Amino acid sequence: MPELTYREAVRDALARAMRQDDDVFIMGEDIAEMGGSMGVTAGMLDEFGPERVRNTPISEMALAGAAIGAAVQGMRPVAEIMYEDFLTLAAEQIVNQAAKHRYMSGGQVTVPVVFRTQGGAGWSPGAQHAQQLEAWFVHIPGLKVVFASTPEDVRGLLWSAIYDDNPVVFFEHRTLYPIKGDVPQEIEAIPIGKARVHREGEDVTVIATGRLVHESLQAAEEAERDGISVEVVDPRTLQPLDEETLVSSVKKTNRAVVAHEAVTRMGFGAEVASVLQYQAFDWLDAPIERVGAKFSPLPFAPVMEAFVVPHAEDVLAAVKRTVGKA
Amino acid sequence: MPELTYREAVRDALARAMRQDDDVFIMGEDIAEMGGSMGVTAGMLDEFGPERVRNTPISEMALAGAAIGAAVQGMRPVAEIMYEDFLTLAAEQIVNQAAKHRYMSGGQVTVPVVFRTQGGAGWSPGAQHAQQLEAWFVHIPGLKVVFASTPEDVRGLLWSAIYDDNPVVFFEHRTLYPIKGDVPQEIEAIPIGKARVHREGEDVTVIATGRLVHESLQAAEEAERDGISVEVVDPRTLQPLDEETLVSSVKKTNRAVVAHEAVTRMGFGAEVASVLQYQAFDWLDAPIERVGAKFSPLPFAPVMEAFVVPHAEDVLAAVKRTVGKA
Amino acid sequence: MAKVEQRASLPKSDLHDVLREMLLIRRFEEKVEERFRAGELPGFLHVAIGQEACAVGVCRALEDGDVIASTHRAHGHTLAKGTHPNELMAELYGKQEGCSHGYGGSMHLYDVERGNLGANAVVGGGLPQITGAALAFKLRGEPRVALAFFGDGATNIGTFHEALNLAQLWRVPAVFVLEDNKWAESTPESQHSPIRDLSERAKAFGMKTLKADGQDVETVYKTARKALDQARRGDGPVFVHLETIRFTGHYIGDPQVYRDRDEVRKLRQERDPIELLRGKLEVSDEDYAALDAEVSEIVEASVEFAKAGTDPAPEDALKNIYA
Amino acid sequence: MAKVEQRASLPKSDLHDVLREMLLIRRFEEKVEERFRAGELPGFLHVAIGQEACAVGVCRALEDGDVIASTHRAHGHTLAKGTHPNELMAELYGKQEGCSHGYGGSMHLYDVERGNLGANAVVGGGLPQITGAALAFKLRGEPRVALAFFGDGATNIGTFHEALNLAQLWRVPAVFVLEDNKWAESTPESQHSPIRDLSERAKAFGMKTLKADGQDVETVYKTARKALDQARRGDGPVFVHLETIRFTGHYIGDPQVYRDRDEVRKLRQERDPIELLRGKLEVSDEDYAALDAEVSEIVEASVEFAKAGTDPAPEDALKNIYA
Ligand SMILES: Cc1ncc(C[n+]2csc(CCOP(=O)(O)OP(=O)(O)O)c2C)c(N)n1
Ligand SMILES: Cc1ncc(C[n+]2csc(CCOP(=O)(O)OP(=O)(O)O)c2C)c(N)n1
Ligand SMILES: [Mg+2]
Ligand SMILES: [Mg+2]
Repeated sequence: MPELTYREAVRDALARAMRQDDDVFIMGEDIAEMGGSMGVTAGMLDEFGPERVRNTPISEMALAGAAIGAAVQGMRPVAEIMYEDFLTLAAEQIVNQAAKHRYMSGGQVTVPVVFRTQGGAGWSPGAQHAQQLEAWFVHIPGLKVVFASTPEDVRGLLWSAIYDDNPVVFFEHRTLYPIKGDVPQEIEAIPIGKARVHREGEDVTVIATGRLVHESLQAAEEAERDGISVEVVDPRTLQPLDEETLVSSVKKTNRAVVAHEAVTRMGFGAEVASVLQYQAFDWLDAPIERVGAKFSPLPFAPVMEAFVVPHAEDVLAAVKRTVGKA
Repeated sequence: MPELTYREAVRDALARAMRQDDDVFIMGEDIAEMGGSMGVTAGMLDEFGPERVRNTPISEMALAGAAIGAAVQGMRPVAEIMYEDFLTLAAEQIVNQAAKHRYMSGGQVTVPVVFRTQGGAGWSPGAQHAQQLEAWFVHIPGLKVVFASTPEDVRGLLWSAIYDDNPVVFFEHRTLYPIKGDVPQEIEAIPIGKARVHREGEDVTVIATGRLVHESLQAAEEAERDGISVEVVDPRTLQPLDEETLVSSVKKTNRAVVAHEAVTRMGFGAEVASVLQYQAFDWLDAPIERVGAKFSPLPFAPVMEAFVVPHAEDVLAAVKRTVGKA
Repeated sequence: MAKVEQRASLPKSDLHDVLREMLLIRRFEEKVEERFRAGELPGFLHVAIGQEACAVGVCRALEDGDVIASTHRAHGHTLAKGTHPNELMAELYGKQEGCSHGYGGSMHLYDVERGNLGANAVVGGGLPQITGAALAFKLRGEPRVALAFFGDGATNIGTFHEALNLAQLWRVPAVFVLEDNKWAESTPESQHSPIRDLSERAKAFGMKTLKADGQDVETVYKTARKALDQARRGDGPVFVHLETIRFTGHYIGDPQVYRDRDEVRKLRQERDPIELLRGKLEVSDEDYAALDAEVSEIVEASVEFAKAGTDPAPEDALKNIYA
Repeated sequence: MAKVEQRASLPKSDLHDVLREMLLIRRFEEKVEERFRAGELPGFLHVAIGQEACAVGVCRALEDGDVIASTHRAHGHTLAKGTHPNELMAELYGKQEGCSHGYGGSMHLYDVERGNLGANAVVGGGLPQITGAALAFKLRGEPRVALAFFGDGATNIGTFHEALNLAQLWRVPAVFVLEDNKWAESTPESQHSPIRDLSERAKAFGMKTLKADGQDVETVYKTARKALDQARRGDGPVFVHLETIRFTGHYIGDPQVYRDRDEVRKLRQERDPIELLRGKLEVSDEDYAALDAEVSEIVEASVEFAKAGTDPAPEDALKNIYA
């Protein structure tokens, strides 16, 4: 099993798909010579040339729209939106166009496009460069939404996203790019719609996404020292959501914490908590805890930034509250 | 007490503010001669002239941004986004700019702008002209979000929104424009952040917004015939949210239904349900029900459209489920 | 609505066909107005009465394999691109037999088999996708062109500028057709654009522009042909600026309080694209009446077809969301 | 950084002041690079080394009451608009004494008292707000101008086009200053724009455009003055196209694999705005060294000031969200 960083894993999925399939190409701002602002596509220009590794002008709307248009013609474009914050500029095309073409046409149109994007706090980028907006897209029927947290997952899920016949909004987290992990020699598609149980436990289920998966695993270890057994589940795909895995875990542990970096209010955790309280009502021994960013834009100063976004200790505190050990 | 339609009530708030205050002006597509696509601003051009009733080109981004820029200079613009679906085109300015200027400047900037918009199904506009996107804006710290359901509320809340020193996204519902209701002779500000209890009841609390307030009131009457006493509460402002009123109602009734026209998944009801299960956990006798649109873009054909969005009967069914009479 | 052979201008025989097609669109639109007023049609409807020459002239110039994106004012484009009136009318009635199977409606007419990628209810929404479709053709070396229709109002939205910039930068085989009817809903061009010649907006990207009288279907055809030829040859996208006239309100039911009625009446008398072609072809009153009867019958039949169509089942709403 | 009197060109005494200001910005930026590399500065930093004449020439031409919106490359604009280096450096260190009190950082520098409405980390994000600020001035009859800085890359985004269109349509007192350094991050102008003269994009809205060598601060000043005068007079907005050079990477740490190093070296030697002015003013080596020492001390002091500043309390993060 080779070891790849999360960054390399993304690149590997892109490159393999492009090698095997002429219909796949990538486009985005500064993805060519520069390899993208996060270095994800570094080197790909050399292998695939400028027609298939397309630098675009700064025009998120048109680049998203052009990807959609090419997808409708049977290509499988992967468009990169440099920061999630700029999804706000492409939202019209993603939400009103990509998500709805198939439906509005009564099934005539297929839109196999992927919108890759990334964000995340932890490096003081300020309020316009690190929002976590995945919840917006979960609200839009017609889209699939993926948020992977490990090299293996990000590779296998991106592969699935590229070959999915639907528009997929694919979230990466900036602070995860350097993390390493084993991946299978041959690429394996990871099905969209399957959660991953990272750690089994008996007392509390923590459902976490993105960076918070790692924070939650750390919190779980710390909790164990206090005699609390924590199960950590990463839904990986937020839409469709593997409700079954989440609910059955909670039915086992009777307690749940939902954790993400996005603002708690109206964040993805709200949806998960709502599903759980509904489907596992009689099994719940404590209120479902939500861990997310405090209700604030992201501040610049590191001490304030660290205060706003959640960390392992916040997950741990929530875990303890659910078992009454706070 | 004069009687006004919801449409007239909106117009009345705008006109009164413009009469008393030179800083208030309105802008938007076709709001002048045409009076807006919903006739809300009809006649205002005559009274206030084209400088203060400004037709704009079709450029949602710039019109939102220009309103923000004027607001920072101390004006109180009310910008109309013709359909909520087009908020996707102005999202960058509303979310990254209006919501964050004050914060990013460390308190130097004030942005007293209102973005009025409307949407809603029930007349077969198709998938790009009736989305309900209020949940997106509830997720964004720095914004206030209002969704009024009656003539009195819409007038008093718009008044408050205009005089609020923060950016407010103000949702109206297309099918409510013709409904009539009494309003006070003199305009009274309705505080942003206060829910309204429309109907008291003992067995179930229905928390509803927009059109669903009316559907819920109807459902409540029908439930009463079956001996179920329903309390109907309209949060009216989604951000800030009057958690206290909602929670104390549910602590009294021990059951809750949350109802809105937006897609259920990741809709505003998810946030309300999450808050309720957390704060009223020990009081809940049944899972919190969510009533919203099914997970689908809005179809054109009336029979399908009616199937997708919720009606009184859906609220009633949810109410009955909570009391075990389904 | 048979496809003509490829040539730079239309022979007279084809022009008769063109007249018939324009008249069909006119009668179709009038019928739509009538049925809407009768309360039979749900939704939000925009007819293109007065703009028939744009739709027909441009679509005639397309080749098989070319694709179009349309707008909220889409009936004419849809018919001109080959969708049968029955399927279009059925869509407006929300029937399964409709060209979007009842999911789309007037503002979302699709007919992918015939190269109609869809009408778009978001102004400017289709443009970047046309750039993208053209990119796909270019990447695959296919001799196809992607063409977008849009109005003067659409030239104000950022999407328009971004899409044109990208198309020109990448020199993709796209054609951008501006149907300049001088109004965006109730807003006259003088209130939405600081310049009087909207072609300037394409020139700002270095795009080749062609201008034509949108009421003269022959000119429209020739201009579109030229544009399509250049794009197909690989010489980059072309902007086609058609000056045209909206004879009716923005939407059906629009009281048009903002517009001078006499002026509209005059324009209708002098600049009706159908009358202009009829005059040019010297069609006798008798022949014209016969033609009119023929197309009117087709339109009437489309209403019958639509009304006899199948309503979707409510639960069908949950189909076609994902592939 | 005292404000000069209003006139069409700068007297020699002022030019010495201008030289000092440009050098201060240069040394400030170099210090920022150094402190970033030393790991002292959080976040994402873009310096404007090579573009000093644009910031200084334009801001000198502004009058009290005029406002600006800046970009991600904001340090020069901010200093030139009058923010003290201490306050700017303190912001980069995330201190309460910073011009945004530690909430903003390098890409969100505000100094509203001095008319700086904020740097913007979203390309094009500030432009429509400048249109709006200018609209407010116009509605209130105030003789003020609102001015936006932005780069060549920004001319591709829809926001730019919409904002200019609106400004021209409404003839508001706005000035749009393009700092055309021919690069958007790693993307050369030839890869992001199909045309070579970006002024065309403003002309497409009928906007008056003025072009100037952005390395020559006198010319920049004169051009900006002219633009501001026209806007202030009520003759509508002006587009100022400054050709300039980014001497460094896009961001601090950018390895610039995409750029020819020799060419950059040559440009630096021949087209340094500071050297050009120094030559023109015939400043002796001695005087220059003294000037350099003076500004370097100010910059050094700003670092001391910043380091001695107050870290916000973590909970301060929850302030300033709502008014
Ligand atoms: C982005 C967006 N904004 C506003 C609207 C509402 N709207 C529909 S059509 C229209 C006018 C369009 O004018 P134009 O592009 O000239 O086309 P025409 O109606 O004249 O055919 C407007 C404002 C819309 N559909 N999309
Ligand atoms: C909307 C948006 N897209 C992408 C980015 C990432 N980005 C930051 S600066 C930049 C290049 C800007 O180029 P230009 O406008 O020429 O300014 P310069 O950096 O040359 O000063 C890009 C792509 C952004 N900040 N905002
Ligand atoms: Mg028009
Ligand atoms: Mg640049």
